[in-house]
Amino acid sequence: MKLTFTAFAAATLMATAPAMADLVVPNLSYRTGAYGANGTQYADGFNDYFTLLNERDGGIGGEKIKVPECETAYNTEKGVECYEATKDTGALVYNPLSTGITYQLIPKVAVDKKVLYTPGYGRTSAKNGKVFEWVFNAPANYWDGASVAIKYLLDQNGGDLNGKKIALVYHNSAYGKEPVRTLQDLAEKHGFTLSELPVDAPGQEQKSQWLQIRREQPDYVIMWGWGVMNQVAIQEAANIRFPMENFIGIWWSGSEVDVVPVGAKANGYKALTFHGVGQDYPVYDDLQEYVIEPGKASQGGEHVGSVLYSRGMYAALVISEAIRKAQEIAGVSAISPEQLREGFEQLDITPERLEELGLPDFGPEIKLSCDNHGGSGMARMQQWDAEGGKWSLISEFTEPDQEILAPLIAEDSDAYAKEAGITPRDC
Amino acid sequence: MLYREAGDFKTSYRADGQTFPIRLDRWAYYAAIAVAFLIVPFIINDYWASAVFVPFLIYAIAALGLNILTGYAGQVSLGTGGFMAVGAYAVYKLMTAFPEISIVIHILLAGGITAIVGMLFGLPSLRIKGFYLAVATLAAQFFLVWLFNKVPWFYNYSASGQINAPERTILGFAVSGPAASASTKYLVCLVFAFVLAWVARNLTRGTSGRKWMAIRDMDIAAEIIGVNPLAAKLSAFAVSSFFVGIAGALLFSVYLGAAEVGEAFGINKSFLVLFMIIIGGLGSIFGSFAGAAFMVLMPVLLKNLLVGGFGWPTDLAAHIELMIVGALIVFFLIAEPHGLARLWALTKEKLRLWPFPH
Amino acid sequence: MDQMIFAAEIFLNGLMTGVMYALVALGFVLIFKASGVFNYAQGVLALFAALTLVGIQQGQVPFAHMINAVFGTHVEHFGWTVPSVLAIILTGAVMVLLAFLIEKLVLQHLVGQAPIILFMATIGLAYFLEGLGDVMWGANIKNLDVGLPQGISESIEGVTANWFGYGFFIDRLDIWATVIAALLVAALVAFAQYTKQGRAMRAVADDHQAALSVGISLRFIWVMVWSIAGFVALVAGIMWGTKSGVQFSLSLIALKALPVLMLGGFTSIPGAIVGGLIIGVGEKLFEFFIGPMVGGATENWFAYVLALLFLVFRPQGLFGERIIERV
Amino acid sequence: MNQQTEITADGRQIGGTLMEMKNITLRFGGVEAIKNISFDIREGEIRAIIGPNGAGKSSMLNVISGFYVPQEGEIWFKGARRGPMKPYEVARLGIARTFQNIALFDGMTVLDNIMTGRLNRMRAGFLSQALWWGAAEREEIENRERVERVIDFLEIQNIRKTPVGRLPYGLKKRVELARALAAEPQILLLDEPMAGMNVEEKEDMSRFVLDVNDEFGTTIALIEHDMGVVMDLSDRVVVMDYGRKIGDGTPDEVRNNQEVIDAYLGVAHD
Repeated sequence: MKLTFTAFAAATLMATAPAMADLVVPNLSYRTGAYGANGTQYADGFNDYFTLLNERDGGIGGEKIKVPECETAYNTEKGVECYEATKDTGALVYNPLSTGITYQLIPKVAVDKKVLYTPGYGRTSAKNGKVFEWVFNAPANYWDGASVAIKYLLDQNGGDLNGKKIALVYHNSAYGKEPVRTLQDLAEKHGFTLSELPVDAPGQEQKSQWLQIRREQPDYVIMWGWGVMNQVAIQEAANIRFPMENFIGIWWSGSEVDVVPVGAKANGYKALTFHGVGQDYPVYDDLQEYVIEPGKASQGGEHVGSVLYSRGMYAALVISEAIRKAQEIAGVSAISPEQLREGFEQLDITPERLEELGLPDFGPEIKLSCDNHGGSGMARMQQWDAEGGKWSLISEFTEPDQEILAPLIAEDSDAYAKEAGITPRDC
Repeated sequence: MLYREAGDFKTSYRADGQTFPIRLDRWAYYAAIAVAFLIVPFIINDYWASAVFVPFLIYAIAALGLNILTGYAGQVSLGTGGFMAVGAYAVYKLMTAFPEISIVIHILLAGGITAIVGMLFGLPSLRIKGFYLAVATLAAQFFLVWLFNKVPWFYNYSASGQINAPERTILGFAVSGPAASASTKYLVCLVFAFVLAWVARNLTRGTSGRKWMAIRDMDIAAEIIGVNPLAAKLSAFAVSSFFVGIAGALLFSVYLGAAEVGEAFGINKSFLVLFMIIIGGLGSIFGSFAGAAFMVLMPVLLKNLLVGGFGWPTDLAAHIELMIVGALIVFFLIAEPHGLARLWALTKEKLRLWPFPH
Repeated sequence: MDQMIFAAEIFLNGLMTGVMYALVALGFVLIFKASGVFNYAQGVLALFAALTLVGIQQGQVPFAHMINAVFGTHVEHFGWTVPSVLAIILTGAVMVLLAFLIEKLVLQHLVGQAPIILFMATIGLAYFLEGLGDVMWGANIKNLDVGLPQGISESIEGVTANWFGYGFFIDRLDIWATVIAALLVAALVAFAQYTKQGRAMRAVADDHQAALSVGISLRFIWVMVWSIAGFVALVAGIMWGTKSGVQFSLSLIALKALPVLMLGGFTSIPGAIVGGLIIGVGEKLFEFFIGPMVGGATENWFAYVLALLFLVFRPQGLFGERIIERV
Repeated sequence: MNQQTEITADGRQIGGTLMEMKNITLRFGGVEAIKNISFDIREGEIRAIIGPNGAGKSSMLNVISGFYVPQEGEIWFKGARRGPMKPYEVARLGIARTFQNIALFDGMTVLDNIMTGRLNRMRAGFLSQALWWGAAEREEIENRERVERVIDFLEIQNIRKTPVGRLPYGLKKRVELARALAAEPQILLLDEPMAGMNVEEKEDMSRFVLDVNDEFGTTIALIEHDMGVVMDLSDRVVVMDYGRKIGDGTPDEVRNNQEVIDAYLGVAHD
């Protein structure tokens, strides 16, 4: 009895290992737990794009892509388990969509030699490729986002934010604290006052924060939220009749699930984004034909075209382009993670290339190098149209204020290098 | 009649008081120790270490700690996550402040610091009992998490408030940081778990254990026969927190390598460890290990079975896993409220009589 | 002076928030009083009720996702929508059925076990229901709308603006929640006082053995109490779901109710209400006055620390029965 | 106050005053449970406190064992005044007791229950306990030997390793006595040791009580409302009624006290 159980346990534990072939891109997703609603859409987009490549092009460079999915529930321990379970199956690159899991994987990928791609989240200073050899966070990171948001506001105010009041409503966690330092530095530079309002997870009860905003009457509110916090904040903002056009969310606070529940009152709410929105791109025709129609869409294709779906798809696109580049450099189709890293470092997604891929003007140009793993950091603003039920882009891609960001990144990555005993490489 | 105690006579009180009075049990125990120390380290790989063995051993330490408090001393605590955070942040501060001192000392000190914090939050236990106390310990949980999140000194002023474990070595082998090998991590956790289990056994079979159990079973009678309730409860809180603190320190430094307090040491952790001791068996050292093994292994097994075996979508599998975990907890409580340890004891009782049950 | 006006506004909002907490706490008290079970699953019951309500309202096919995964079909919706009132009634029926099943499958088998074992069983139940809710209705965020108004009450704003020169913010949803909570409590009291079943329920709460000996069926009472708690959970689910959408995090409101219980006592309905109000007002005022000095986000722990300090001086809670120690 | 040492008819030695209660008054809210009572307990004697239900006997015992603190009066023990003390401090003075409604530790074995009686004699430090090395192990074995003597004495060898929860009532009472004896107390307080027993069990228990007193010379104070048993057992008897002391003396003296007769007859006819 005991023996059979042990045998059974061993058998099921081992059942995960797929055959070593193909290009393996694990999808560490979360479809359950407090952030499951958000994670589901992202994971669908990520899966579907690779399915499209497999179905339409027969993979990349003739190699099929395999996307084993592993549920992390946004939990760091499950994230580690997923990573360990998949890393020996030929996995090339990880995209866990969780800042917490990213922090855990950063030291591990350096030892295991896997690529970690964290577009728009994770550790900001990983932009410094000299220290973080295996981590890429192009096209934009949190500090880029904070800076672009302020630049947008500068634009709106004729280049002067002196004496303005800006409130930051943030998720009281590692993720939410990311922009604080950058915004403080920017406040000093541009002369606005910043008030910081942390919201504890999950963030269903934000009355205190919004009553404070109502009292203090800031000119603008910037939000770093995730999950239920977003929609409660937008609801409360509507309740106190805070002008929606003065309310700006980071890209993780700007999807349909955040605004739809609030209804018409959410009209005019703005959020950053680093990619296009909607389904007006040629790639969606292919998706329809090769993925959705034949019933191969992840989870029935319920979320196709949503903001988070697009973002997952975009992440898959960047990875597939890096794979293509790596194949080109290495001259082989079955590349290794080391070769993929090379591919990432020499990645150059031009506007022309995006057009070829059926996504014209979808993202900024991504040109990476040995020391720049974060790209240009460009982002743009989108605005919610409640009546039409869609987001529309209202600004061009804007570059962040590197003058402020560069020293911060240097400082933080140096601190990490010292802590972890890494000697930054020469580029 | 393979398993029996007949003919196994004890000739001294020392022999009668030993941990495994039945010879066969003793042998099984020695065999398990030998396998754990001499065989597993050589065959373990990263996946087995990270997915199964290391978390199992660390949670077993935490479960031992909580079992001392809840199972032996009868004080229900829902603050385990918060106390683990104390251990994690203490070891982080010590590791970064005194890099030249051995990490073993840091981990032990982290346990000591947690013991002090635990005693502090244990003070109300003199006045508050039962569920009120359980809910009161949530105050510790939420307050400690908030504290570590809010005060930048605890995370060395890093931008995001994450803490990262730098590389530290024991006898030249890396035990924390990315370079640590699976077998080193496993062995470090195993040694801690083994020694602490032995300490827990010693404490619970002697004077302290009797005081705790007396308080648990009838606190008023215990006081009248001479047990100082405050001292007994506080010592239970201290020892329990020491264990839990070490578990937290190991979880952060050896297992996770990076942690964020709200995520890694949230209220779910408190519940997880509580489940372990209830399913394993309250007031049982073996139960702490059994419960930890059950709660660590089961989700991994279910996930591999449902996703890997049946090919179901991961979200469906995760939801069904929740249902199965919930149903199993209810089932265990109905079938055997005293947990796996009692189930195991009953099986042995039956074996003892086998094949002549009458 | 401004500070005082702001504090008054916060005080009022705290009261309203307190009502929302009390709504959740009420479900705990009902079950604890009648069966001695500390029902940790109360928060998940609220989530489950809200999910079911939305599912019925929008004509979702239950278990659609699982059916699709197993049979490769694409069913999602029945293609109809159900009016709110009918949907609420149907959900109520589901909650009664759930209460019956819980009694039949769980509680019945745990009669006479220690309170901690029963508590653990409800944690297991919470996990199960959480998974079941997701499998049945899907894990995406749902919009709950049964026609409750939301947003600032302009009349109150206008009146206070005239009085103080500063218009108070009161959410209309909160006003409605207060009214509904008051009605709910009145209905519960009336039920307990004036109906045969209600009196039987109180008898069981006072003394199990005595109630049994006069021929009250304990099982019936348990099903009834869990049904009522399910109904209270539905009301709480509607309120919180309207506020923040129906999704996983809804179940975490249980954590907000626990300090209310500590303060008010596990056995007292007025305690739950007064406790809720004290916690609501306390945490808001603390965040307002002390929060800025310590970096904010104090609300998660303040309620617990307040309840803890309170208990040290009055271990049985506000309205709990006095504990007399005997040998 | 110090009496001369006496030798009783059956050859036991009774010494001077061990404990003295002076003008004890205990109130619960407005109710006076004990009204101005004084009496003494002499070394080596069996002292009984009797009285009808609600007379305040149990309250008296609780005052002696420190569970209740009287509002007025003094308690003298071994010639020194006992200040206000926690129950566990009283236990450490050498006062052990049993309980009317058995208060054993249900989750522990008989052996462990009796071992708790010796907790106050354990001196091993925490580290020694944790490592089970030196004092801790030595103490454990020494105390185990003493406990085994009590086990032999009370004839409960065969249930040593049984969890107390599974025992029948009579045996539980005996285990409780064993736990109190294991403490080797100066005064042993017995709270209705015969309550709920049949005649045979009562005889057994009476024998044990006498043997304890005889063999170990332990001073015993017991409460009982069964007059017959008490009169046979005890050397001196205090009679209480409605919180007052209505009689004090040898069983014969008490038996002939008119007030006592009235109280008992009165209760009998209530």
